[in-house]
Amino acid sequence: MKFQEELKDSIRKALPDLDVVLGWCGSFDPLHATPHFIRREEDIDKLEISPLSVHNLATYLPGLRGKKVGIVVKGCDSRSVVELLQENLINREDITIFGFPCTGVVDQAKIKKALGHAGNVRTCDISDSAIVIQTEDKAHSLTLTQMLADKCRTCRYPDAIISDYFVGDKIGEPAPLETDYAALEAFESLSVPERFGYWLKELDRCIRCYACRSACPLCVCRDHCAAESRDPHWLSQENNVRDKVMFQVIHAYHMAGRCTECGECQRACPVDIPVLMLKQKMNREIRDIFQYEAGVDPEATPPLLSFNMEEENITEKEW
Amino acid sequence: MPVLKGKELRIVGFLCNWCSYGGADTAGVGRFNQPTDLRIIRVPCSGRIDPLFVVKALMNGADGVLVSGCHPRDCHYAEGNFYARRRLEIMQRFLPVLGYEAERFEYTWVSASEGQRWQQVVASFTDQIHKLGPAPKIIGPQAADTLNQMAAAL
Amino acid sequence: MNKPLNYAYYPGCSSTGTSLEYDMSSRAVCAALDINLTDVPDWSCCGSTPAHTVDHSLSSALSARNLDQVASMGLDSCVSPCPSCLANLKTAKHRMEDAGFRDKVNNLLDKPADTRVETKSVLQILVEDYGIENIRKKVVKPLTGLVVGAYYGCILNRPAELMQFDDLEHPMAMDNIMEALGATVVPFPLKVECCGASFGIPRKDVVMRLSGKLLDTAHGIGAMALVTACPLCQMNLDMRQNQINKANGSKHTMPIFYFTQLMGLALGLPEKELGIGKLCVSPRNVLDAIDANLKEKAA
Amino acid sequence: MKVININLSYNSDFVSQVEEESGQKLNLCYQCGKCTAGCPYTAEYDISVSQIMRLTQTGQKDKVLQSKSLWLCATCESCTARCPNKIDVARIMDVLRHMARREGYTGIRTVKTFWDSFLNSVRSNGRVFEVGLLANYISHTGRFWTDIGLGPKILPKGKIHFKPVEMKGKKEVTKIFMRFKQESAK
Amino acid sequence: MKIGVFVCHCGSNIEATVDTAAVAAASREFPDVVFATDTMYTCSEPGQDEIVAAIKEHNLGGVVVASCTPRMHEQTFRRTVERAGLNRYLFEMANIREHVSWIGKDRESNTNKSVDLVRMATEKLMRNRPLYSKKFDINKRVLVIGGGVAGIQAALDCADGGLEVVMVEKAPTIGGKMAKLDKTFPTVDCSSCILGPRMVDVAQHPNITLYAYSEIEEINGYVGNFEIKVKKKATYVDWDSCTGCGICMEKCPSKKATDTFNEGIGKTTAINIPFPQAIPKKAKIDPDFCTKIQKGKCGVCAKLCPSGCINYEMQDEFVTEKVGAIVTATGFDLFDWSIYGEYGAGRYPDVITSLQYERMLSASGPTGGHIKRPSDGKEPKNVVFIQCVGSRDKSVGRPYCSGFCCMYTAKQAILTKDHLPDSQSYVFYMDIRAIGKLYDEFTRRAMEEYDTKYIRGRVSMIYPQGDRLLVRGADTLMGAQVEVDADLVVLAVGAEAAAGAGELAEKLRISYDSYGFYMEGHPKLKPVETNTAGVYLAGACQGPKDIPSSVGQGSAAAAKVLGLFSKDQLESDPQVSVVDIKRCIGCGKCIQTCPFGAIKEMEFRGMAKADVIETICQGCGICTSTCPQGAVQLQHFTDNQILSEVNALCRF
Repeated sequence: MKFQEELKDSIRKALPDLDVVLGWCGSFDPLHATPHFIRREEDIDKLEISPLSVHNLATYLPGLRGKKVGIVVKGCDSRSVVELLQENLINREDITIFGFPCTGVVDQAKIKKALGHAGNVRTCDISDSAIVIQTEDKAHSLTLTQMLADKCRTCRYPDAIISDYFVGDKIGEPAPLETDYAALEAFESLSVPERFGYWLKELDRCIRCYACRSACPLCVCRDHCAAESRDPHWLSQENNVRDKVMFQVIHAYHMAGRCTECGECQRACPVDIPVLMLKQKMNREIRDIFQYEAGVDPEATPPLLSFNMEEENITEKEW
Repeated sequence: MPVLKGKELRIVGFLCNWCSYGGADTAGVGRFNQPTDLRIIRVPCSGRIDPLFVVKALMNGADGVLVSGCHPRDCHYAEGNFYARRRLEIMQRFLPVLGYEAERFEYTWVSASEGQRWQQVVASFTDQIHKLGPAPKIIGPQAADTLNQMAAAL
Repeated sequence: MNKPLNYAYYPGCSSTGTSLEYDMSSRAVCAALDINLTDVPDWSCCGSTPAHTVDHSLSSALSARNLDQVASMGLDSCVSPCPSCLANLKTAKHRMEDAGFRDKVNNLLDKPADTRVETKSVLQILVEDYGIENIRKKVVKPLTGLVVGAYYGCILNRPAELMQFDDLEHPMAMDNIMEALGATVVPFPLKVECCGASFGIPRKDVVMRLSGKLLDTAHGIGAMALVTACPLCQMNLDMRQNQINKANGSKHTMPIFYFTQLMGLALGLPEKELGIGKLCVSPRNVLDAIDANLKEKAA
Repeated sequence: MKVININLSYNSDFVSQVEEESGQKLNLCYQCGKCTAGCPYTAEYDISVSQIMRLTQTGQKDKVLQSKSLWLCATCESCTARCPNKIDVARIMDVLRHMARREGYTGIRTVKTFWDSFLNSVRSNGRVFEVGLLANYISHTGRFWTDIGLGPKILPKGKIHFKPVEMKGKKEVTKIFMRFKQESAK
Repeated sequence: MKIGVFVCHCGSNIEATVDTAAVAAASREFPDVVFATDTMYTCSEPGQDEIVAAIKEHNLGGVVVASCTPRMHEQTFRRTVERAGLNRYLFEMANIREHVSWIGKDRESNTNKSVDLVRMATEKLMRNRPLYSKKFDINKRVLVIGGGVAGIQAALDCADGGLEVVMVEKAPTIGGKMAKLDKTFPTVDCSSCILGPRMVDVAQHPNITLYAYSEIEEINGYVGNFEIKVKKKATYVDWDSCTGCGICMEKCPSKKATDTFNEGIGKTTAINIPFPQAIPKKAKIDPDFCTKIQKGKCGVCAKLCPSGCINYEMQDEFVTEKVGAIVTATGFDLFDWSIYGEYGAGRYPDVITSLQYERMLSASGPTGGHIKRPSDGKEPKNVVFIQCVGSRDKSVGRPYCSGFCCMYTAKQAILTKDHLPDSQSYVFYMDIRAIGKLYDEFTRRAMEEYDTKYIRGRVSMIYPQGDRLLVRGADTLMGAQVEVDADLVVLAVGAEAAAGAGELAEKLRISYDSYGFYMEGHPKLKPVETNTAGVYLAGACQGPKDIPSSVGQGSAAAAKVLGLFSKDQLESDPQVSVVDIKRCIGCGKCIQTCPFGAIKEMEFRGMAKADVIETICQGCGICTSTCPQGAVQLQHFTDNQILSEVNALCRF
């Protein structure tokens, strides 16, 4: 990336005052990146920014509370930071934010699907428009836009909303490739039994690993998650689909008005359950009723923590 | 005891102590006849009602859930029903994505003096649920029906 | 006026006969104010009182046929000068919102009727859509010195839920128009009392008593004339005024105008277009007095 | 005066039929008399409108349906407009009149004949043909002199036509009446 | 927990449509239930003794009573289990009367439903924990809102009982509606002779602080410790120095001000004292009519005032009072009858309200006690009274009976005859409601001795005919339409809730019915209490009332306050929220949503945590449903308790 060196310089400048800076670096193969904790000057060189920088590093912030932390953020990641600030879950003065203009990150599931069972990845070259992957048997050229994560195809915030250092030129407000919630709307047009059955079928394969929860930057209950608590005792520990669905509903409702749709829950799911859709549904309703979007204004009050005496967009049932 | 087969469906009500529970009492004192499906859980305030209770009830086999609190501005705790209104509205709009009709859940306001209104609310909500029929069940005796219905739909 | 006012026009049966002058003056006034009235092409009788005394579905069927005609004109609102027609058309629309009743009525018709059209009275559109202040601006010959009472009759705004027009007990629409035309309006206490309606033929005695009382009261408050908005009221008070005098031993010579006639005069339209000559009780003295007042004022 | 046995004379079918056809609840009436107080036709009635309400409430079918009052109500709706219990009294009067008609009560012959003549005129012409209506009325009542005195007064005004106005769809209107007759015969 | 279940027959109230023995039998199958029985009257002494005996015999840890609504007898049974040594919160009720037996007749469904409700109660009970109240200090002062006869009675009784009283009255003088009356029924004695001395007592009582021409701006706190913000509206006269001499009023050149005290009969001066016996007897300027305030010219009153107390720049002022209890005595207002177009809607000057007539009858009123037609000042001959104007009329949204109109109309008819022996009074009525000691005798006297013509029927229309009014009504007993030529028509206008009753209720956090009248705690057993502890009702704010009832309720409210203050400390309700410090992550969402400011942030081992202040927490549970962590739980209504109820009802 053009601004990668500039970013490294900024980090180098700030690092002396920080305990750690969160970024990304290469991983087990050329097709993957992994979170990178920069503690010393020499760690800086390993920093890599690319469409493989998929992780939302804001997830680590609440756990690092009390430390001086730098964090490199994509536009979407920055909304999680905003939300954490708004909810008093991190302290602004402890956080140094490095922003850059993000042109989208890949969806590894899409790539995996495109490659088929291709064996190990030897090289991976990413240009502005294509990803060329050399596997053991052949080279695959994939169109970048087709490999982008869904959230990038509808992205309206490519630049970090909040930052102390911003490198590169801001993109501003782009024209999204797709309208948001198209998939949700398609799902909503299904019949009631189809919708009900869908979740039973999808969540039937849930292994209750809670990766969705651990990846979520706003899941802050940590050791006291409703999923494993007996007081309150919302869920049993049994392997039944009812409690699996219920957990997803709890997650979605606890995210209502807070979720920034970073998609980490779904990305983290080892069995590819489309759990983001439930949060999107919440968000769309919140947007329709309250014209509210989470993670854009650190000073805003989330709609479920406030009220109006007269609610403009709520029509109560007449009996 | 299970619901009376063919006669009743399972309807759960969450009522605030000060207004709606009193309204239901007033309806009783006035001998305003009502369908027998509804079972009332008393809570201090509609603001105490976590919308997840509604989902929990449905997932555990309820066919309908009714929440009732004090009229806006008349909350015994000043603001509880204002919070409740936002949270319950969100949940009502959310339910369809799970595969429950939004009409399986309603929230409303009934004051302690409105016995007749309570009768009206119970009668029409019960009717509404009977029109929808039993909610899909995940586990239990009706789960087989649900699975058959799903198989037919998919 | 910003946007042109366009309405379908339903004249009603009496417009071709006993209330010819109401029809004439309504058309003339609307034309003068650039309000476009397009006749409902092949209108038929709304059923009036007799139909609803027989059966509500019959009554609504007769009205619905006309509403359907309006709908096929591509207009969404219709005006009628006659309150009885108005009440029937509106009632039919309202009752046919009930699916069961609607089926019953459609059963009587050649084809199911589209009854979504709104109907208003000529009076209502002049007051609400055109506006009193706009009328005031158009006055060229003020009715100075005319002391007039406004008589609305019983069904112009009843029932309130359906008609949605003016005060139920003390309507002011015509009072306000007359005031805008420069007349002196005396508050008529029996504005919404019944005149005897269609009992003129079968039970004349009733009309003599009820309309007689209206004339007595109008005379008592010093009105030179009454102004009306209903063909039946006007007919009972005007055409039968002699019969009333004979029956009650009174000596009224009170002109009974349609409000559109007086509007026309104030707008400077010729008497002939307004059917002034078709009134049974001659308004000559009253009109001459207005002219004299005008001259005096000019001098 | 006849003693009325309240339970034996109570015709519950009548009460429920009136309630169904009018959409009004008779028990709402608490006999304040405001309808009678405002009714312009009270002077002509044999039974005042509030008493019609009371008799209907108590299921006194024959007494109600044979009342002349039903035929003298002009539907001016004073009663409906002012009822403190929001009862549409005029509609009840209408419904009672329908029932009286169906049960063959003539009520006041001149009134019924006039209304029938009016509707006959509409049936055959699509609109009311005033002269035809009058002729029809006179032929049924023999009241030749009814409004003869008005002739000289209005003839010259051009308000009287001796031929009905022709309208295209008059057959449609006639068919409405025919279908209504068939429906009522069912 | 060993649980005992008691299923009450309530005589036949429950037993008639619920098989209570079957409910008890079914209950025995529930987990933890070791004893279940059905009893005739569980709340009776033998019924309660049976509970106590069972607790001891079966060593019960908790009790479920299936009977009436907990709003009726929860307190009763809590005391019962306490007598047997259990904590009062180890008790649950299943409401099988109001919510079951009284609303359905199907015995099978009702029995089945009752079993469900008992199951729910036992499941919750298993999760109940003993709770203990805390004691807190109280402020033994009382606020009386409204200085009508009910408020005066409550204030004087409290003050005589040794309490400090703060009275807030929104009008410039106390006295309320009663001060406007000429005479009272059924004794026909002079209203001001009865009320006047009581008003003076209020002014002179060392324990009473009076804020007249003041309103309640804000109420904070809770029983024992309310904090009241009072708005003293600007009077433009320094009341500390005003002596009520009245010179200002004599000389004020602006004589067209609305005379509120006299109900608009006549006009008054811009600076005025409402009436000679006003308490406080102080002048006040109506700024809408004062030439000095409106146009900057005049200033006559300031020049003439011997004590120099005029201040045209005066602003509203706010004072704060701390009290422990509140008596609400805000009274009623007259229905705005102008909705009745058929009565002229105010067009006809000789159609007046009963209260206007009262001012006309009063010797200290604007006509000096002479009955005169407002239109021409002539003495009327025929006076027509119309009852139930804005009462018992669904079409104007007032279906209720105002209660006292029949009586005052009879009184006014009698007084009319006394004032004008040649006059004739007519009363249009629907029913005569004279239920009180000597009341019916009184209305009979109006007819028998004073020859008042009572006509049974409503009036449909009033319209002018010549210089008289034609009243057209019905005499339903005759079955006829009737007309009366009237010189004066007096409308017996009904009572409605006082203007602003709803807003005040919101501040007091009490409920009101759909007409704005305040709801009593229980229609039979708690007629002066409200559902908010420490707030009591007196007089017509609770529903239309005549003078004796208002006075009675004023005394009753005072008795309640004196009872409340008979202890030095009150016990707090332990059904409050508690924070589980392990779960709390210090996000502060509960602090943000608590309507009472009962949750504060505190520091625990360097981390922010929420902390509930027990005496301020009112137990609404908004925090519990706000906290995603489930870290703050409302005691007695915890997530687990409610979930157990859900699980008991919805068994897949």
